[in-house]
Amino acid sequence: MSVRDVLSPFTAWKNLFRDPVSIPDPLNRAAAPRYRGFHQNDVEKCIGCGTCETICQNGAIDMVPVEGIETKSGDSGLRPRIDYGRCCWCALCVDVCMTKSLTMSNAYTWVENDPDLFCFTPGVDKKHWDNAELGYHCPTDRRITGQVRAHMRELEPETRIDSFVEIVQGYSVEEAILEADRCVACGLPCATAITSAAWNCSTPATRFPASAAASAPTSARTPALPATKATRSPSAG
Amino acid sequence: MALYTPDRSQYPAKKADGTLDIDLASGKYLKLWQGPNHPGITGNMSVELTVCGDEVVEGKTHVGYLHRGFEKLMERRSFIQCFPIVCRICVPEPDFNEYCYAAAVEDLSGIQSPERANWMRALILEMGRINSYLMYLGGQAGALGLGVIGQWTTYARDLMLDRFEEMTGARIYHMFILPGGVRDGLPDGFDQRMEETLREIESTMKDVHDVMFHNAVFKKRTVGQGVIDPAWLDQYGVTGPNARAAGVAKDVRRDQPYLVYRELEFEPVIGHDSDIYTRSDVRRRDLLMSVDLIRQILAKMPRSGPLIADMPSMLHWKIPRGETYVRGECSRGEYGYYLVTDGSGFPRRVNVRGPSYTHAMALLERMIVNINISDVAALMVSLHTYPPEIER
Amino acid sequence: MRALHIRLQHLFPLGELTEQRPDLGFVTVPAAYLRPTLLHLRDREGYTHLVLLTAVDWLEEDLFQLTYLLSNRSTGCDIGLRVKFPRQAAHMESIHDLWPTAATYQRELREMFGIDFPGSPRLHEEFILEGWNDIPPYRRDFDTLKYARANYNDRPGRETHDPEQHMKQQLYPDGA
Amino acid sequence: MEQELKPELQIRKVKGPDGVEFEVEPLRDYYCEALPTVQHGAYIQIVEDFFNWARSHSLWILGFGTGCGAIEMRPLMTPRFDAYRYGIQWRPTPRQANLLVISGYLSVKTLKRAIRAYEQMQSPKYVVGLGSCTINGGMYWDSYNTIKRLDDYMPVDLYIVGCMPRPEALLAGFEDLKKLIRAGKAEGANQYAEKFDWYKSNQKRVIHDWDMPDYSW
Repeated sequence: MSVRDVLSPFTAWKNLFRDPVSIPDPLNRAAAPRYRGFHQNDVEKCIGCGTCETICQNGAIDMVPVEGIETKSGDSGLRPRIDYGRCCWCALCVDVCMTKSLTMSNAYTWVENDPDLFCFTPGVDKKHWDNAELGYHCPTDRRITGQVRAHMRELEPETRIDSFVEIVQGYSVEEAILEADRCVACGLPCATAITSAAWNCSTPATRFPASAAASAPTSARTPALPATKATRSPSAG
Repeated sequence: MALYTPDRSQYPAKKADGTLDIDLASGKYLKLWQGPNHPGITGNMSVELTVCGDEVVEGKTHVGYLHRGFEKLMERRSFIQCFPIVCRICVPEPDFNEYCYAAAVEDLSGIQSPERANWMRALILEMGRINSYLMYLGGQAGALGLGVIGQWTTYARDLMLDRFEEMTGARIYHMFILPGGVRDGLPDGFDQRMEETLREIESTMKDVHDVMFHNAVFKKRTVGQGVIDPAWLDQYGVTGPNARAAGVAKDVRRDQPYLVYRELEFEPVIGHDSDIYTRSDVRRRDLLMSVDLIRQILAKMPRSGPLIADMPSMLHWKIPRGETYVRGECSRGEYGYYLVTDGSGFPRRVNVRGPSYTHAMALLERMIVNINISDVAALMVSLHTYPPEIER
Repeated sequence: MRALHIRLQHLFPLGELTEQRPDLGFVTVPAAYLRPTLLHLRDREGYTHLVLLTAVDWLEEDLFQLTYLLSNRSTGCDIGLRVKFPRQAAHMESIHDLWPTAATYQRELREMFGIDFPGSPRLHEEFILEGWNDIPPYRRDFDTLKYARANYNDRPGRETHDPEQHMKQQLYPDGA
Repeated sequence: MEQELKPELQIRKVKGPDGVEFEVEPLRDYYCEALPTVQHGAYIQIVEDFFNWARSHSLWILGFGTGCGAIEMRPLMTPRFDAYRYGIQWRPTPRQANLLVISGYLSVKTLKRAIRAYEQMQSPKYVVGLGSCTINGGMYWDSYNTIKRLDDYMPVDLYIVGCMPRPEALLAGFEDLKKLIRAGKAEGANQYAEKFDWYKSNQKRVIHDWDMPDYSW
């Protein structure tokens, strides 16, 4: 121990002459532009496919019918309702959103004394952060549900012109699995196309049993951990 | 080097089964609970002390106040659904969970994360390390009554959290390292703001060096106190700065380089006296090394290229049967994930190997014997343990 | 890793080596040979660091698997020893005298899987759980959701609709 | 399932310093058994309003980090966000605190300690639930070891949503709590006294190892 050890702690006093580091008005401080805050939903763009509900590991999302939105071909008429008593702001629902209608604003303050008020349907229940410019949006070049559409080979026009060979060459088994892998098993097309219901999202597994184990989707809505539906546990034995 | 020589004069005799013969009714011993709600405890945990006078004769760590059963919860979530919950395992430094989980999944599924993503990951991990060390320095000084250090380091940490926020979109739980890559690139002007933050942290560390490490009180209470015998390293699985302060250069970044650490220049920081002071000093120097590493990473990092590998659809992603162990060097030591898959879309078993697990249980119980009650807090903080990661 | 496996195979009846990475392998060891193998690895081969000790529940095969992961710092290699034994009255030899820290792992395994390690210190004290009254929670046959539903209340007011069913009902109410 | 009490909590005979033997029943002897009662406000409204105004400006938080959210308390205590300028400070012991912040999930083991801490606090006392986990289980909604709804076990005056809420959101929450207190609406402690049996039965339903007195103020 030296004289320095006794004296140097007093250098802390130099901070007396420093500008304060406190944020003058923390209550109105904006979050970063990418901040994952409260949800927004463009109800016009949303088709109610329920993929956000499927991927939510917290069972925070319910699909509920909304007044003024009709069920029509390509739109189930349901819209996601989010329970903020469950949400963890991981933004997987935003990443997985098929139409990119679900986004997150960078608003972050919501205080209530009634815990039942934290269930809301973004885009339908009006909130002060609706139409916020900043916030988290899924980058356009990243998808977590399958890659781009597998290209189906066709014959070149030069070959087509003098032959009767089938122009569209079809998929190989691997390509077909990749293509089937893009299905999110939302059930929307299957519900309207009643006649082809047998040819629905569960077909790849039955058509290609040999390679089905690799990555083909099993029947509809598999990985969901539904909050209120009958639940299945992978540990069921 | 000062070696641990226990003074057993006050120590109670051992019974036949190896436990201590402590007769509480005799009035010679007193049971004292430190925690879970106690200012001198590192988090929500407690230590049951048996004291004789003001000397501790036996200490038992009690954990479980933060147990959420992650390893069970992950067994019923698909691989992508596990990704948001793993970071909750360790609150002050969550990124290692994300990295180790992602790396374990990639290892078993044969996916290679792109080069740019690896640099981003290394950047995040080093930023998280700085956060964790800043938190530690405040706690270590606070445990000895130097409150001002905590005020400074928390401010510096908060600046780093701002950088995290603009990069990842969250302050504490970043949920940024997806299996296969990372979520996004750097925002515009990040380098410059990062450089300002690093400068601020360096100037804070200079003050901390003057006020904490050259403080007569701090030196008096920490030099020669709480020594880890190098022979205990293997017995108790001691890793990280606790081992490096004992003169053993255990550093996963050097021993088994992961991500981009092969391309970075650094030397593991070691100390030799293995007491509380040396451990604090090793962490302080390690923090400054991380500052340097961040500068290197930002200089060498590719600015374009893919951020995430080509992945199968996460909604029905299955991984073939296998098992693996992936480790990284977090601010407290070796952090690792042991992942077993069975060919389904869900992990069969995940085991998180956090360094706090061994440090706070077996090692602390061994070291706490024969020290003064007032030094318990300093000793516990000096092992740098985070309770949520012990019990998961 | 291969060379080590060959050296070990001369001494102990080991299973096949699963080489996950060049520096990480897993090998199955009969329960009776676990201790000599661990001792050999620790004292002769330099695998002095017990990284972790954990269990995997193979419910379908009615087996527990214990994984002892050892690390050799000088070569940077890890080897995992797998020991499988039946789930009924599961017990295993304690290794707390080889690595004192193993006692903590064994306490956790006792509580979370119900595997007994006779002789391990403080094995029967409560570790993480307090007042637990069900089967050990990390076993595969323990359903955490069912337990949570039975013991804790969810907030009411949640209901969801399956988009496919909802569409069918709305568009074809008569089941066309 | 009945759990046996720990040896130090069982009824036992002790020999005093004067040589007289007497019986000690730890769970009865050490604590006051008087149950909480509803505290009525001052008779004159303006006096009560003045009290409430004063109360709202001295929120003393118990520094008990029960879960993740506690990590955002540290920035609040330090100069950057500086909650002290809003009349908020942290105290190490429940006796000096009047605001219990449940920072996120509560495991059953912590719930037991949190109840002890809450009961030892002086009235009027307030509880703030922080983060999703206190509202409906949050991301631990299927965990076997965490409670899902905090309001089953203790009266909650305010919820701040987020996982975890930012320090700014916490400050906004505390400002809202002040408004509630000034309006005389933060009546959690009285609610606890009124529905004491209901709260106790809920608590005992999840805490199987109940080795504490029913009320320990």
